[in-house]
Amino acid sequence: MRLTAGVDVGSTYTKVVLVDHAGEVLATAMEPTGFRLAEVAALALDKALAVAGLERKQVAYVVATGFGRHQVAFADVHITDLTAAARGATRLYPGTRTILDVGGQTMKASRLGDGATVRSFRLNDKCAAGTGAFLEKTARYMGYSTPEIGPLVETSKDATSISGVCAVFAESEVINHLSQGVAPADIMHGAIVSLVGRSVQLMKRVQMEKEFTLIGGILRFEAMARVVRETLQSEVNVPSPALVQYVPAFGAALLGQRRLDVIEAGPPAASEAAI
Amino acid sequence: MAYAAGVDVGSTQTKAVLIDERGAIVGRSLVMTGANVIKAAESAFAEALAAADVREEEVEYVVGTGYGRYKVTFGNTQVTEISCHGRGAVHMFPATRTVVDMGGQDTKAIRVSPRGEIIDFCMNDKCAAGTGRFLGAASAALEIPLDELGGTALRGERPVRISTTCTVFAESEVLSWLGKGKRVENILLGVHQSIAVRSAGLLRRVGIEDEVTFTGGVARNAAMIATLEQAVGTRLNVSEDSHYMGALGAALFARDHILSSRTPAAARLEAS
Amino acid sequence: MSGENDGLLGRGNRDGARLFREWFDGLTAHAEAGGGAAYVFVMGSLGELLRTFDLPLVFPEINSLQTAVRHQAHEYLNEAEDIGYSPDICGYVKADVATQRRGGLLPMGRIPRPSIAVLTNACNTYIKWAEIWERMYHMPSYVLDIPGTREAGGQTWRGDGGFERDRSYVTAQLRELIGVLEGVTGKRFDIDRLRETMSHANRMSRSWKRVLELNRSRPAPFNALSDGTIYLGVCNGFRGDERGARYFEDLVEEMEAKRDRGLGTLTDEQFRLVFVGVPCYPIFRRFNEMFMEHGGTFVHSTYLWFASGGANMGWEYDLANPVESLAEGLLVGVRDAMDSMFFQTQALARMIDEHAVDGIVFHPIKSCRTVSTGLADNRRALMALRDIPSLYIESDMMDKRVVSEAQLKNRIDAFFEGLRSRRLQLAAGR
Amino acid sequence: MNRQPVFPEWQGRDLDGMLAACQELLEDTDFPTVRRWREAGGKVVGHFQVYFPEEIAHAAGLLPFKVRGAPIEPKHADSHFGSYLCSILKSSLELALSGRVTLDLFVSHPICDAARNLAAVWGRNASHPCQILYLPQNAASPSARTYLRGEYARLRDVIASIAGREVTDERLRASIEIFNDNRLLLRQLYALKRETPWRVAAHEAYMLTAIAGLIPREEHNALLHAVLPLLEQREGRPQDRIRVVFEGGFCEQPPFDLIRAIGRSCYVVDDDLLIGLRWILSDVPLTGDPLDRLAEAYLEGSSYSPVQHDPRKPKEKMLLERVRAADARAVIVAAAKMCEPGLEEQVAYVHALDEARVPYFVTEFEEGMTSFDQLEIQLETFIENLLFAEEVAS
Repeated sequence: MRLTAGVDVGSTYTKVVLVDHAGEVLATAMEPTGFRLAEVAALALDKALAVAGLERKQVAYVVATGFGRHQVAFADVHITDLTAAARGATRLYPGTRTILDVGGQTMKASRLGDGATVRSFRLNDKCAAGTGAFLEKTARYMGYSTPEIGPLVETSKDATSISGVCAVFAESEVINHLSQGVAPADIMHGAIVSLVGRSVQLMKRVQMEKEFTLIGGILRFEAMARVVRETLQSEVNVPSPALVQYVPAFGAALLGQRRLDVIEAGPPAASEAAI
Repeated sequence: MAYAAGVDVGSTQTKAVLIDERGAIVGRSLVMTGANVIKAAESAFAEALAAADVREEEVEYVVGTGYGRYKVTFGNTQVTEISCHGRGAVHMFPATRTVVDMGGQDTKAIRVSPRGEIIDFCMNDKCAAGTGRFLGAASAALEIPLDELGGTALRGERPVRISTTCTVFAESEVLSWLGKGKRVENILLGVHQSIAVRSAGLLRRVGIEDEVTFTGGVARNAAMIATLEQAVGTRLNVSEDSHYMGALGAALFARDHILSSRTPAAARLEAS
Repeated sequence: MSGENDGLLGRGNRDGARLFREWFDGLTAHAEAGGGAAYVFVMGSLGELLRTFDLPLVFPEINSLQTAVRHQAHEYLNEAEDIGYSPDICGYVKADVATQRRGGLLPMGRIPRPSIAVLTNACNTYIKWAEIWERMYHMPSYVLDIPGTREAGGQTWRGDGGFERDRSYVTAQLRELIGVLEGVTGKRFDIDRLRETMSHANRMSRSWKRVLELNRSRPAPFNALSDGTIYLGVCNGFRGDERGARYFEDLVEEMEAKRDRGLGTLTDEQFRLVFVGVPCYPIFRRFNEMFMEHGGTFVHSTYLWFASGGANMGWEYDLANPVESLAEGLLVGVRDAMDSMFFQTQALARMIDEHAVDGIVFHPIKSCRTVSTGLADNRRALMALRDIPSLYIESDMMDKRVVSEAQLKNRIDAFFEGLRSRRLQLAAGR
Repeated sequence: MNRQPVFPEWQGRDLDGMLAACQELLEDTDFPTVRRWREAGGKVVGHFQVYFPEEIAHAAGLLPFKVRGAPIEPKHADSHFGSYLCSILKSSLELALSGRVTLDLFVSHPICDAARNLAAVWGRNASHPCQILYLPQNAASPSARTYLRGEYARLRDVIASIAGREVTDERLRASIEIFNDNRLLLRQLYALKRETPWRVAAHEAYMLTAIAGLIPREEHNALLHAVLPLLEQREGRPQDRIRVVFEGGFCEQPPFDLIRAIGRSCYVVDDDLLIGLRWILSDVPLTGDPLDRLAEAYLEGSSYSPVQHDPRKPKEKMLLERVRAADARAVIVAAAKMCEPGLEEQVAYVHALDEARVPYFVTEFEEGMTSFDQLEIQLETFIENLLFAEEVAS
């Protein structure tokens, strides 16, 4: 069995996916990133290996991605999570043309060309109002934990408008709504609508095309995908909750397999320098 | 003896201050605002009454201020926190001409007349970047209690340069600096400086005129005082009650009303 | 509004609304018939000249602000941002881009495509804007280059060497433009018609200047922010048109009547304010209410001055030699609007004195750097010159995403709290 | 003039030493060369981006200093401006207010709506005269040249009175000759960068160019005369890197480290960085009326930028021509944050590049930015996928 690992050192969580020669997922693991990037990557890898009952020496190739990709000392190569996500998403949904990745601290939209290549992409500015942090803040402010967001929104009748200019300013809006007796569910729903509004803007900036695939931690919340569907008036692909956060790591592992093919095929490709 | 009260409903904390006719503070209280703003205002007021051992009927006039000022349902009127901080600061430090108030989600620079009237003011507009909230994020990231941040920062010598403006993301930048092996005290010093520089910018907009009084919850942070003094290049007045300044100002406006309603001459002025 | 009404009161607003409707009905009809128009701007529209070629005038600035007043701006802005225009650039441009993509469709009707764009260098965004149309329609655009004042206090006038050099540059360009217009319209230039439109413009400028002066009376007959914006629309849309001239003569009559009867825009005028900048159109009515609630009324604004392309100066053309005089009028008027940043501080100080002003409201906006960039510094200078309370609030003229009513209200309330306690102090003679 | 050089540090050093000296000077936000010039009794004309007829200042014996901001905290300047403003406007005023540079005259041209306010804002806060030079925005008009010639004459007299020295046609011609040399040398530097990009890194070429705005042109010419041959003989072999054009550096400057970061992963074979220094494309004739020749060169023989309107030079077509001439594979379409002309032009650029099927990516920068994570992700993704696209194709 030829084993490769994809290590995605994200700003909030570090995720690892192990795949075999056939590109089948053998195991996944996640750790809070914290600030010891190198250590957490190793930790997450071992965790995944433990799940699969394997050992380090069995890993033939490691591809690092995510914002901490350069810190992963044991990686054979590193690529960006946009490139990796394109690989992972097209493997899951071959028709994918546009990817929206909403994480805790980032929002990325990319449009793909043939062969899962990223044609055009946009990152949001470093502003929490355009990321999952916006939802988590709003939830925490009303006394709900992140996992409770999903169930909460499901009970919402309709969305209250939240301006979403600044995640911190949103708090005083929330106060006002709450004190006017608005249900927390509707406020949460409103926060999601405002976040989706930003997402769709970003997707438009890359001239989005169908099919749409949504990934990232925030997509664990059904409501997020539902609101995107409503806004885009279109179906969207959302990987299973088990995988939705692992798509870049998965893509990285797949690229590892591809690299091994190339290497085993003999003379290195001209592009070795970069990948 | 009649009493005047001020209730300052902020985005995170709600404070109430009770003063007597001479303007002396007889009771104060601080509660978390939380979800139910009206209730927060009521309990803050009740706690202040209890602390002063004063009955509600003895309070002749109540002024609400802060973001939730219109939620002070038992209040007689509302005054913005801008006017209240100016008024409170001048009451505490009569020579005050400039006030910098650092609160949960905004920082205010206020220029006041010798009698505490607002001459000019400005606040951070677009987002909460560079406000006190920045410290909250840093404390969460480093798992250091808020009230220990200042002390730690003061031990720093080589401050890191904080590039993030978004308060929420300060957390991850702080972490990334740790990852790059920077020392906690230098990171925290950098955080304090970045806030100080932004606040000094606001102050320059209204024009810095001595004396400068620093109000708001953050004013209890020694490193914030030090970095801000450095950034504006002048000494800052800081009161033990800095975080009650808004409520105190409100109480003083309430007291004005009580007194003016007694002297007919002033009453005519009020009407004019 | 109180007092007996003989149809005179509020006539300016009624007629203004009517003229505006007529104007847009005309544009819509012309567009449906497939006709083209001249796209022009408020700082140097050249309406006097363009009318002589029977070109309908389209003011994209006015169209865009209308989408905001009618609470539809965000749809237009989004449409433009979707195709790559940054959230940080002028909202007027973006709303127009969306309008063009919608085949000229606006809440008020449909506008014709441009046969030509005529603009000045008074605003660089005009130039980038016209470049967008050039790419869309491959039609000619003419940038009439008007040199502004070179240095604070360095304004030149007829007879000065510098002024004459600039005037001959503008005159030469006007002659070129006339040639271009003959080419575009296939019409010969008729200097007598120009004399006629210029005489209309003269009557308008004369009256507009008078209207502005009449607001010195207390209470102020009109609100510079709400009513004033209606007057501005006519001032631009009907410059060089007989109806425009008559409108402003009627307006003088109305304002004189209100002055004589002591009728103000507010029944209880507490504070007289000056507005500096461009209005907050996304919440136009509410914005003004937040001041009126405190008895505050805007007796003047810099907007009424620079957005009228210099008509406020009351400068009158010499009909004996129209082209030269038109050039001089442009140079004087556009320059006055364009480089007002050089003397705005002194101009505001004058307004304060002449209009007995209690407070100044500075409203810099995201969309317009031309007007907003210097306001903070200008305010510092004014504070050093006059002891007068001022309010500095930032928002936008188009983009409601950066307009926070709660924030604005908080600041406005604090501003009036300051004004009131200041008045109490003065009354108490302290 | 036989005065002491204000920038002697590079002399007598090897190539790396020279480049190190240049970088030190470029990154020094106290502008030591300007200070030395003044200490030697010289006067300084600060001219704001983009183009300025430096020859006129030079002919009067003044130092033309290119005011192009700096990566500094706008401590004093910030309160003189509103939000929604690019960084270079604030940091440039900061240079004056903080005393980092002292000028005898400040000249700006209304390149954008924000910049048209500079003369007024500076004027209210500086003791020296602050002027506007209205370069024609109707460049195609036959009357523009006469007008501009007149403007140059006015400027000449203003400068002459500050210099206390007459600016004769002979002196102007002598200055034009020096600037012609300088423009030739810069063209050679860019040719080197285009033909053998492995011999001169993007950030090296940038600093060698940028220094022109900080020192007398005679000194800059001497520097380039010394450096260019050494660069041409430099060892090194071509690497498998993508040839890109960087567009968007005409006014506010990207951080030096950002240019370096780009250079690490691609060859920047052409750009519009500090285009004002390279605005005039060929020698200005030494015959005839020198001011008229300068005006002619500005209007008829010049490069392009988003802030000059000239129907004969549609920017997107000019960009495509730049890409073709430099044989570039891709374009980095950058703009400074809040830079209206730059952001507006991006739309037209992107449209034209899409049609011409030239790969590109769009980004924004700020002179003071310290973290390049965002940019590196974009850059790496861009390159990774260009290479994948190759594979897919093959």
